[in-house]
Amino acid sequence: MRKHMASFEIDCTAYLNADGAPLGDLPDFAGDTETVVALYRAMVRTRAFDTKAIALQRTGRLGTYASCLGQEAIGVGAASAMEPGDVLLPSFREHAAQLRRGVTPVESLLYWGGDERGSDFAGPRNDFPVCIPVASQFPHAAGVALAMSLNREKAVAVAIGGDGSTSKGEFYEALNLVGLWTLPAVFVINNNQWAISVRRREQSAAKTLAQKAIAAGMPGEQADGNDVIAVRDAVSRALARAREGAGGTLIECLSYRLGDHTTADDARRYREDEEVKAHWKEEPIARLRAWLVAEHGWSKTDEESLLRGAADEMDAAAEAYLATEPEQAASMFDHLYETLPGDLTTQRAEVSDG
Amino acid sequence: MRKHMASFEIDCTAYLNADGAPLGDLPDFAGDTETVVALYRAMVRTRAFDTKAIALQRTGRLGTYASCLGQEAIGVGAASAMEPGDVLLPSFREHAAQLRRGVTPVESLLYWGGDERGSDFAGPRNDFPVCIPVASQFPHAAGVALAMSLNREKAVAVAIGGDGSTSKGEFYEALNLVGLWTLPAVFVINNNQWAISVRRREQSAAKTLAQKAIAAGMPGEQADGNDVIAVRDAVSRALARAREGAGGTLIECLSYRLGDHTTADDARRYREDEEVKAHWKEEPIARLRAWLVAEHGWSKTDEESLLRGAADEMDAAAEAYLATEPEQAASMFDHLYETLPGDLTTQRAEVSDG
Amino acid sequence: MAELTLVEAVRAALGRALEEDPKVILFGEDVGIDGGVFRATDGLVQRYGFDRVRDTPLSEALIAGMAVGAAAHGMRPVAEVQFMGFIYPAIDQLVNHASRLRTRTRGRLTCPMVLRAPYGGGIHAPEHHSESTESMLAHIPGLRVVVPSSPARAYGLLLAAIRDPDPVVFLEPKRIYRALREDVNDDGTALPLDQAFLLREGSDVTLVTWGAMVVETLEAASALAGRGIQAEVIDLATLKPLDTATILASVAKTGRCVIVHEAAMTAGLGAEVAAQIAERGLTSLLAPVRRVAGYDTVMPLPRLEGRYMPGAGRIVLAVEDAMAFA
Amino acid sequence: MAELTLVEAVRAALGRALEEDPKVILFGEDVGIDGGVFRATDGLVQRYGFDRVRDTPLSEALIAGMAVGAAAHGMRPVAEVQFMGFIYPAIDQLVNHASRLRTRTRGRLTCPMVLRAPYGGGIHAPEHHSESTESMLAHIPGLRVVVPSSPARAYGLLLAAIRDPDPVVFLEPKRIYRALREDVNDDGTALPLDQAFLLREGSDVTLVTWGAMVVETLEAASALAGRGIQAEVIDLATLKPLDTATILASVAKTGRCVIVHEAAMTAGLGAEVAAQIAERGLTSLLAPVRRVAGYDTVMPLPRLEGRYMPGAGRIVLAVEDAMAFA
Ligand SMILES: Cc1ncc(C[n+]2csc(CCOP(=O)(O)OP(=O)(O)O)c2C)c(N)n1
Ligand SMILES: Cc1ncc(C[n+]2csc(CCOP(=O)(O)OP(=O)(O)O)c2C)c(N)n1
Ligand SMILES: [Mg+2]
Ligand SMILES: [Mg+2]
Repeated sequence: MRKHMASFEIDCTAYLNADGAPLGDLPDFAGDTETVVALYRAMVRTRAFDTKAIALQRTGRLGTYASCLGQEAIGVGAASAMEPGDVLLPSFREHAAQLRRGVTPVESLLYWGGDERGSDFAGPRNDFPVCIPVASQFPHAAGVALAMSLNREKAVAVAIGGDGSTSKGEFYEALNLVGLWTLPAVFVINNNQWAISVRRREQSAAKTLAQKAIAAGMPGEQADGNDVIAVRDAVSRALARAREGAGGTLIECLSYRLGDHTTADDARRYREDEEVKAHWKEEPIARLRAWLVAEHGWSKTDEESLLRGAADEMDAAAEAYLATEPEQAASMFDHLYETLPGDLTTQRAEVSDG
Repeated sequence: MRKHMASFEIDCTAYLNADGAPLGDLPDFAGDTETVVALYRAMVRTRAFDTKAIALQRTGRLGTYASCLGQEAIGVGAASAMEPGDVLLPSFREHAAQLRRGVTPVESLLYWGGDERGSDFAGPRNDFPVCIPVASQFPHAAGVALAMSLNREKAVAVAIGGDGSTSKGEFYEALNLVGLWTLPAVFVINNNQWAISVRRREQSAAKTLAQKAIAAGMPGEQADGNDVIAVRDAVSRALARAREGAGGTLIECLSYRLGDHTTADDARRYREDEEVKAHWKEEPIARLRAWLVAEHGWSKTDEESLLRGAADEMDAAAEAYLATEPEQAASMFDHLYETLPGDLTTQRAEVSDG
Repeated sequence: MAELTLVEAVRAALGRALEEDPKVILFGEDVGIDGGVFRATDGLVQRYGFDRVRDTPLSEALIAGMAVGAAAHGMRPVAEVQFMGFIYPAIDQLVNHASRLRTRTRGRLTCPMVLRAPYGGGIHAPEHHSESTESMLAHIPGLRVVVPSSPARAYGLLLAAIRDPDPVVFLEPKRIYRALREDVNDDGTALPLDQAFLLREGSDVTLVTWGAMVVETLEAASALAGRGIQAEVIDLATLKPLDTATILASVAKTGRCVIVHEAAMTAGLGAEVAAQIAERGLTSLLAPVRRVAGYDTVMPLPRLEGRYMPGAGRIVLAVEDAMAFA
Repeated sequence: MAELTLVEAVRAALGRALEEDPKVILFGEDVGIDGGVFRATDGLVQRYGFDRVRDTPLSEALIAGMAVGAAAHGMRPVAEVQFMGFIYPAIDQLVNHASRLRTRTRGRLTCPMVLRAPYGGGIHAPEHHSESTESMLAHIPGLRVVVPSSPARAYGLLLAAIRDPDPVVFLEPKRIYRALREDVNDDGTALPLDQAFLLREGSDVTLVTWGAMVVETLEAASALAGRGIQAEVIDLATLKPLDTATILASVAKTGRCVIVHEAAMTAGLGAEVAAQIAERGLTSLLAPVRRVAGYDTVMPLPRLEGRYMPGAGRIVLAVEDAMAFA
């Protein structure tokens, strides 16, 4: 005899189609020009940063860099839904979210330029630095959320990882805990369809990545990751639930990695230009612009001044970054422990001399 | 706009209620007296082994031992559905499955008595030894299944773990791969409701553990783990699917740990005797016996001779185990590498002398 | 003042830390109602509640990673891994995060966490329950690795570890959890980290050890005294960073050194001690340095475990060897 | 005979192994169509198909554990971890399973697997991409740890590792993946494991090293020759088990030893080499053993990386120190 025990559903939130036309009713905030223009500005600013970073790398003035081209809506949508007291735990690709949270372009360039001071950002002091070991930020988010809940902070830990990160054990372990302890943590997946050369469908047979939340007994949903309104809406709802004490959410944002994996990668080795070209039709900035033009009176002048402003900002940031002197070599010992233990002072002296 | 993307269902297989009364139609094999009596014999034999092992431990003649009291139907049901060419990857509690596969009681006692030769069993030569680090057998099962499929073996890797093991990253990572590569692997979860002192409901907010398969995009189902007919049926179906090349299955078997976690544990520290007593009413052996008496003419004489036979077998096994001389101390070097590297021969000589 | 066993001292320190600092939280497998499989946390959930003493799911990588997150966000997590044999999934978080969060952020975020784990062999435990792989952790810059060897040192060092602003792996020698009692004053006094303890003075040979092997080493020292050999016994206590000054000073005095540890010899921490002497104490050496250590083989199951563990006899032989050297 | 770089030699060995033994399979992240992020597997999926050259999901613990399972069931898996910085989740499977499956089953099941990973610094890579933690693995009984230092040695040692009946961690010094070319005869000839290579003979001082540091060490040896100091250079190649005989024989001849490695000094493998000398070669020593190694701090990001990496200059200084000792 087979008894039915449980059923589960997975939904996807989407508001604008690829042409920027509404698919139905929009959330309230979409009526507020200032809010939506701010979202647009943040995406454009991110892209300007990205362009500058790649240019710097190509000319040997920045280290390996992971572009977020085409995925700006995810970071911007998520970060714009967050409060300053929330904590962001980003993967290496979430410049959009970091910039929106207040990390400056100079700080970010410093980091990608190989200077630890880039992670000592002045802005969101409790945010985590970029996380390189895939999925290792999810347990941190669980820990931050635990601290928040013990401190009755009414704040939320928001971790962002890639589609590939959902294959790592730590992702599941952390998700399971968030579900179990109803912790205020939101896990956002930037499903850009690729983990370096491995396609999303070669990563898991799961039809959606959102359904991985079912394993943890917690809510999981998809959002159109090329639609910043959808991302912001889904993340806002999840944050509100978490702030109420109702626990975490997994949000899979569907997007596409329009660029190489990093500047060290050559994506033409493993995917056709045709495929990339097709996805350019879905990218988040043009889509929102079309809608802003149609619904919020966004003008050509607005656009031009925004683009110019963003480019100027990034030029200035690049200059400031390039003008930053490297730290003293001895600095490699200065934050190892709060107080440097005896024997290491000898090594520190050696590196200073060397 | 919220679009519906996917739905999932979880079922539970059960045939006999706690009193041994059928809940509906039974699978075909249940009509065959020889088959079902063999299942019963295997469960009783396991319990006799368990009793003997605990007695040996209590009198200082065996190491720490993990009893499978009350969970005999899971190992017996799973192993009886397997072919000799399949590979079992058991956790430390699955004596029922190991004995049914042909590991001898002497070999098992040797292992639990602290002698590596116990894992060099004569029977199922490709089966894995007992796995102590929780969940670490699941990746092995994926690897064995990969080898089987590359070799076109038409065989299946069957890993058994506990409810606690479903919280470990490796469980999910392996499950995800089995789903992705449609590998011939079946993961059986002995959900005995406890991971030492941690209750099933403190392990995960997931309503069922079977639903963790949804994260891997593969079938997951529950079976009544106190009903050997249900376990065998569910595992048989999964094995048939896997052998056809249709991939793996996660099967959560619902049971209860009637004993302490191990002989080193005292479960009264964390659970009430009342709770345990209530679960004795559901245990698998009395249930099958009631049904065998009602449907297959199982008699008191049959029962007595079975019990006597099993007890005699375990007495003899214990004697043989106790009579086994320990290995030479130098044996600790003899299987470290195929050929002992130079420097270690000195250490080997030292331990021989010592 | 109370006579406590080592595990009781651990419990006293945990209770004291919970009492004195509301930021201290405990979590791990079975640390709640069960009080830990060795009872190190017995009674604490009853006293401090489920918020502060929590059973986690069975997930070691998570336990370590969650500790990093909670520590960075202002807590003082004291996490438990049930046995060192199950610490490996947590190593990624120790190497890639805990040990370097301060460095990575130039001090903006820090990681004042403690990861406790019972370790070591000799108690006839099942497979994977007896290893000593502390040297793997002692290699990691930015970590502290601390091992107590007596109830009083367990109490004082654990308090110090919890109060330390940086991550500490605290390895508890389970073989001596209940082996002896010692007066422990539960007054909140910590012992210094990063310093070795001189357990016995002597002029003929320096014995360097830590953890449970302190017992056999002191036993050997007594036996040697009976034969007129005065052994100085150093308990390293903090394995990372290493207190090389104490070691070198002693070897400068005695001219001989025997290092004793349970862990496999090759690339064990004894190698670092020997290397320090070979580099910085060579001229005082009157005899080759000797290591008495676990063999470079897999720790055998209980039946042969006794033949694996270094005992006082092997220490005495090594010292006699060193004394006989000319 | 072809002039190959080290990474090309790795690829040639992998191709040869796939060709000669149908049981050999390759898997890891991006090893398929992308050919590995360093192109070590470039072209292999095209030649040997998806069955034998597989991209895995992003799961290092699984990669290692699956290799154990496949190896035990008769295959010869050669798994890749993309960078050593991501090997830590795989360590549990290495310590608790791969290294001891043979011992645990008294030879019934074995584990002929290879786990490859690029390692080491000096290429201005992002965080976590530059570390050298080989000594953590060299501590584990039952494992082999092998590091090539030239194209020919990469070819011969990797073939040997794949054919070896026991588990091998094969660490590839990525800094010299393309640094130099060497004639490599792709004729399937393996080089011996468990043996160090004498790269340069000399009578004044023994330089012990491995991996990419062989370059700086040879450079230092040349510079020293110019000053009349004849350095003998030993490439350990197999770090576990260690070929102590070759080291001790050389030190017996030269009386001086400088050990060079990139990894952090404390509890690095250099400590084991120094310890072996302090134990078994003491009487031949004319000067203290010296280690030129990475500092005991977190490997800095690219801007300061150059100040972290030991260079030929530091080696020369250490040797001059050793020569000056009296
Ligand atoms: C644990 C770990 N393994 C491997 C890598 C190397 N690596 C860097 S990014 C990446 C792919 C990540 O894919 P995904 O999670 O989808 O993120 P994306 O790069 O697409 O943003 C890999 C394999 C890593 N950083 N961490
Ligand atoms: C990775 C790991 N962590 C911790 C332990 C210690 N331990 C042994 S059994 C156990 C609980 C296992 O629970 P479950 O998976 O439900 O299996 P059961 O014991 O109930 O059969 C724990 C925590 C272990 N063996 N392995
Ligand atoms: Mg991706
Ligand atoms: Mg259980």
